[in-house]
Amino acid sequence: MNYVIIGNSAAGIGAVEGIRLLDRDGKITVISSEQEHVYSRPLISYYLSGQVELAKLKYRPDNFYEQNGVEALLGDRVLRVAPAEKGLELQSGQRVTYDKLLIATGGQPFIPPLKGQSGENVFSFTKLDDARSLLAQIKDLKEKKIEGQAVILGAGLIGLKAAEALIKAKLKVTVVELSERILSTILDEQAAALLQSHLEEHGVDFILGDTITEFGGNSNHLKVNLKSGGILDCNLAVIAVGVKPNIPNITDNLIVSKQGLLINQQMETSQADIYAAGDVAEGYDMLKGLRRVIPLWPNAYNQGLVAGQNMAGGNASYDEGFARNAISFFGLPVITAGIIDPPAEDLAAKAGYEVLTTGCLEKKTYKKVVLRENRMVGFINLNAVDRAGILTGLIKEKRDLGGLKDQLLSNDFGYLSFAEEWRREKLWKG
Amino acid sequence: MQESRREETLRMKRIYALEEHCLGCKLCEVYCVASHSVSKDLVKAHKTEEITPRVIIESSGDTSFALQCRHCDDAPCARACITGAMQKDPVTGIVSCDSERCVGCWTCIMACPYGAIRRDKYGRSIISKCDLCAEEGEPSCVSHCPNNALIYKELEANERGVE
Amino acid sequence: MSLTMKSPEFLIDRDDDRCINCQVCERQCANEVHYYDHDLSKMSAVDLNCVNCHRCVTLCPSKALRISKYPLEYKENYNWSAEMINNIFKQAETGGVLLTGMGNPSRKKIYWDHLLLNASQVTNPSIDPLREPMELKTFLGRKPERVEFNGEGNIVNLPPQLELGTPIMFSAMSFGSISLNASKSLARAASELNMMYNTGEGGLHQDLYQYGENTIVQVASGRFGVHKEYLNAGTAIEIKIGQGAKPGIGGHLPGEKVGEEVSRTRMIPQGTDALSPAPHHDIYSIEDLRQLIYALKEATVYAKPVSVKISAVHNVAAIASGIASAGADIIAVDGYRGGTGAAPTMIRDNVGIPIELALAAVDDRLREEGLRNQVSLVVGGSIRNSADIVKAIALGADAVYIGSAALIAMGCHLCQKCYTGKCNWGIATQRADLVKRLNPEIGVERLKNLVKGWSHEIKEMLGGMGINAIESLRGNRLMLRGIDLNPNELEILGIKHAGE
Amino acid sequence: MSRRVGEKDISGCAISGIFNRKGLRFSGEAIIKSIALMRERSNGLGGGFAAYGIYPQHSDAYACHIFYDHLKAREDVEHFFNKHFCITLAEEIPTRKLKAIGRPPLIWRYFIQADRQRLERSNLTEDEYVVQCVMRINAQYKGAFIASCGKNMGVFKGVAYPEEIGEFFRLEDYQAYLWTAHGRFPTNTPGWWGGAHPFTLLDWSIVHNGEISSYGANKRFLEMYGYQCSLMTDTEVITYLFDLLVRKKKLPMNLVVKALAAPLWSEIEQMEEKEAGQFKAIRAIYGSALLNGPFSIILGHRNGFLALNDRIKLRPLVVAEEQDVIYVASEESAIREVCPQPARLYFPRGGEAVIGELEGRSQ
Repeated sequence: MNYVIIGNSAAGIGAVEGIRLLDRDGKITVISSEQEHVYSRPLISYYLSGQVELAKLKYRPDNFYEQNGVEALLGDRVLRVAPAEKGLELQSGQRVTYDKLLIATGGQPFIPPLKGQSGENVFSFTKLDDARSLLAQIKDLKEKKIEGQAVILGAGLIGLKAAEALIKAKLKVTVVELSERILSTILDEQAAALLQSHLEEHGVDFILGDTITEFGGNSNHLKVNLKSGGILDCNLAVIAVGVKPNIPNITDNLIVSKQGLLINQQMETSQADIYAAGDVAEGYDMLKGLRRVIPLWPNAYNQGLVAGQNMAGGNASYDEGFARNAISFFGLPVITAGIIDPPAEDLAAKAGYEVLTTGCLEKKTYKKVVLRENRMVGFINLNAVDRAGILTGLIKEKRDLGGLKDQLLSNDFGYLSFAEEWRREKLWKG
Repeated sequence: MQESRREETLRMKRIYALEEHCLGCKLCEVYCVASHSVSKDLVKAHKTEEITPRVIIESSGDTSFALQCRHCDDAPCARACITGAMQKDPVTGIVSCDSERCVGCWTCIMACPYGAIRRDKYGRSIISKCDLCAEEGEPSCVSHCPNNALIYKELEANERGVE
Repeated sequence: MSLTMKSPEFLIDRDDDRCINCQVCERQCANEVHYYDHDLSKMSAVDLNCVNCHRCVTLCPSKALRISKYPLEYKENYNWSAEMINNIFKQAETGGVLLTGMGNPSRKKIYWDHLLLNASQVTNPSIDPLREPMELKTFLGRKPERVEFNGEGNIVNLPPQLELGTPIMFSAMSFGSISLNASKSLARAASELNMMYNTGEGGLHQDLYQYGENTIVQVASGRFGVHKEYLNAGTAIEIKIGQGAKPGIGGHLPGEKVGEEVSRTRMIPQGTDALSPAPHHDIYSIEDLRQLIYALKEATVYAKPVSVKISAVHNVAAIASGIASAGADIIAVDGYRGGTGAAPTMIRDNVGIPIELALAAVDDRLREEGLRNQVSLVVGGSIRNSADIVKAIALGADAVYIGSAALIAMGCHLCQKCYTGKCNWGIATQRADLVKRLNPEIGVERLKNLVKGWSHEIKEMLGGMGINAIESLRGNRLMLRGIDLNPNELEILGIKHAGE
Repeated sequence: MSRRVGEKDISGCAISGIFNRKGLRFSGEAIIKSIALMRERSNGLGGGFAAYGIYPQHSDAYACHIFYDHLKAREDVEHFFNKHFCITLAEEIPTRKLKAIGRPPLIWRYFIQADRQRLERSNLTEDEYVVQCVMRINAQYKGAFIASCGKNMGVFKGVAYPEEIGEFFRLEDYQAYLWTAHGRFPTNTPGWWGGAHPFTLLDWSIVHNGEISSYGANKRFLEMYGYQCSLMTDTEVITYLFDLLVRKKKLPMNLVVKALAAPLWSEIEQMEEKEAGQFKAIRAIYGSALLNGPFSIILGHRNGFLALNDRIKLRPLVVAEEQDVIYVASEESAIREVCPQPARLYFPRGGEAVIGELEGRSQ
């Protein structure tokens, strides 16, 4: 069997490992436009802040390709897929054939159309090269003994991780966010406020409900024009308003839905023998009951793993997709998952949602669970993340938690809160 | 997640807690620390080293039990791990975390349905979890439980889900 | 009364260099001796509460604890010992009866320790139990004077017998006085060892019916838990007249120990005191005993031997002879050092006689009356090791009951506080959190090890004497010699002095 | 006749027996020859013989062989006899003067029958009446010892090597169908005439080699049934055990043997149910009769003999057969000395009884 995987990140690696669960011998070719060995994209902020050295960005050991019998074509790009011939045409001119093909090209930063954004010191922050460029710029500033200032557009995960890293790199940071709160997709108002003040304590400035309209100035001295009319001076800017699927324009025969490549729960695309996984694909969100791109690392790996197994003749499926995030800023950890704020209209319609919260401002803790028809559909654990995975597990398990509501937020919540039989069933799995 | 794998569930010994015998004395925790210390000396381990126990004791009223990593077949922690520090050994089945590579992102904590992974107690950005005392033959918590409330064995099919 | 003269009995000595503040001691002490002092950030202790049960010492992972006698001296006085004085303080404060648990600890002669065993030299060979068969099988029950055969040659007149793999039984300890886990341990160990345990006057918990073949069910003055299924559940029935630790008085299980399970098993309301009267109110005389013996035999269609247990008192020989004539198949005699879950201290320490003397006297009397081979004789009341057993059998016993030794095997440290219900070892308690501390698996294992070890030692001693079946030791007092015993004692024991 | 009272007798021994199952009688020469060969198993402190069929002309009377230390003792016993028995004949047993035999006691024999009136009043069988009288004399009459009291049999024993005893008693002059002999090696008694073996009760006689570790248990068991073990010898308790179980408890001989030399429990477990049940009951009921420790014995009685080893065969015992004669001895050489080429020679297993019975009669 001849497997070809386009993409060298979580989904691609998941697929390699999935294939190898079932097929130790088939040929695997990984093609990536990046030059890098397998590295972890989420770690670039740690790299940027100096918490992690370059060598430790590796997601798998140096001998990963050899051990898994992978031929890695790095720094190359697929120009064209010809499904009829099962062949690929690469930028380098090489032609590659496949029996099974996985598209795991991931996401790419979404860059809103801004004037002047092509300027030198306006960065994205999704790839190692982005971090390298930023580091070079910071180094440059330091050499010039300039106290650097940065503006970040977007208070999402990437934006805020970039903010933290830049603060740690001794820059002044201002984050501009269109929404009225930070991390609006994964935090509710209270949690966002708590986290925001924590970030502010560490030196991050926020401008909410605003956005950038234009970059001006020169490469060393950017002038950032805000929609509200203000102007911010800075030495560099990071655009982090989101990512979108990196759908390669390589074949016509794939169905692209509103966001990504449409796949089923077996990670099959509309085209025979072509699979897709990870941030490029539109999988199933079990909580929302619809297909959508869930651009998260664990999701990508798991989809890749399933795709790999199926490419190797297995019969795996993945239908446990939902949003989940673990992240910390300046030592304040947050774990959230699922639906953290039921849509107002659903609440109003009394659609079976129930929200429980607890917290302590002084201790900067906040806990929230969202139930739908007595089943866990989401939670926020801010600065109280221990054993949060039990809640994640409960989301997957879809069990009726009617009798447990009063304990879900307790610090002691654990397996003793479960009925004995349930507990045994889970702990004595073998 | 439904999976198809070449092998059946990996056969391995795991630690099981017998709640009816657990006293909640927490000696498992004490010995876990000693066994993961550099000095391997119980007193020094507690007085001079900073070691987070790998075992979690749940207790409420007269009921208690010790919980360690279940070393799940699908190891959601390893699949979620963003650094590759968390790995399930395909041969031994042991899920372990390389603290050199761990950055303390807590994604594994988010993923572990048993809540069996702990943040380092002493503020380091690493996690701490049961490694079955892989070098010692029998996990230290099991061998030191004064009431045989922890057993280390490979379950027979008919024992699954029952005590 | 705000003034108390109570002083600690024990002193807790904690080595702070070793203590790791793990608080295991605190969690394990039902007497609330240890606590973590948050101000000082270290462990501390309330000495007054300590009963010296060693639970903390045993479990302390860094061995940081030592317990010693509290160094509080009274003015030297041989007559008024500290114990006497403290007892008076206690009673002056409470007006109550002094209570205690386990056996008589007082400094009186222990006759076992004045008996020495024989061994073969030259004229006959000793036998090596590791190479040669060595038989400990023992039968308890009535033996006919003459066997009778039917036409097919089968013996027709052998009454029911208890068959023991080793001449040891676990003595009566009720569920209530001990925990269900302790009862389970005894029952399972008995069944795995092919021996017997005794329910005591606590009825038979449902979980224990499965061990019926190894169970002696007791009928005592309170008749707790006695019903037809109960009587038929065991292989023998024992009528308890007396107990070595408290001859002449009844029993008292306080209401707080009568939880749901105890209540159901004893058939008494939850939370009520279980009071066993001093006498059986249907036995005021020997002929009444005979009626009860036969009533029980009728109820069990003569399929089970009936034992009668008495405490060793002054005229024990005559009483035993009467019991044999009254139809008992087994006579159990409990010596004055026998254990108890609760007894008035004055009774325990001052009433009854040593089992060694009682045994010798009873065996002699039964032989004089030609009854000895008809009934079996079991003794208990502080059998401390296998040599005590060998000596007991040589003096004339068929088998022994062990109680305290079994409890010690399961973890009892003889703190003598059984009556408080706060046994830190999970034995003499009904508190769920404490009961848990005795994992029956471990209890069974430890009991089995003890009985196996002792049985092996008995075999070694038998082999040394050139004997390979336990019955050849029974009453074989030539195998005994006395040491430090006066002629009167030697005569009662029916043995010669060492050197004779 | 010195006697150390109250201390258990311990001795090593030689035993031998010759039996003609047709009842043909033969002189004592052969048995003397046989026991003499095992001289080194004795030390001159005791030897003796039991002979069956020697008094056919008095076969209805109990033949009492008695040792007297002095005349007073004889007077006392004869006084007792006159009161309780009818004496058919009283005479001194003929002996030969020998250097090896120092100072022999007075040795008499009496052929007696119970006084009818006294017997009736006693409500006892004549056997039991005789036993009680004999025990009384042996226990209470100083200077007198009844060595045997069976019908048509007698015991000849004393302090010397057995062949010397044989010569002393002129055994070549007696004709018996069963002879047993004993040579003694006591470790703790100086030897007295009464304490020599065989030991008898009525017509039971025992020669025995060994030391019974269960002696104390056996003795106290017997005492419960009225036996007085005054001699402190194993032989005495073995004799009484046979008497108790065979004569009083009426157990068949095969089960008596299984009480005294019981099969191991491990062996019983292998047996078929009925047999196992029997043996289990025998062991449960008569455990106190189990003879524990090393022994080999020859039990003589009017109808033959029984030879038995302890159950794990800690002492030697050899059996040979040649035509109608059965030989039993501690050593093979003691048999070959008198029967060089027996038709069959074997070593019985521990606890396996060898039974010789007069033809047409069984116990």
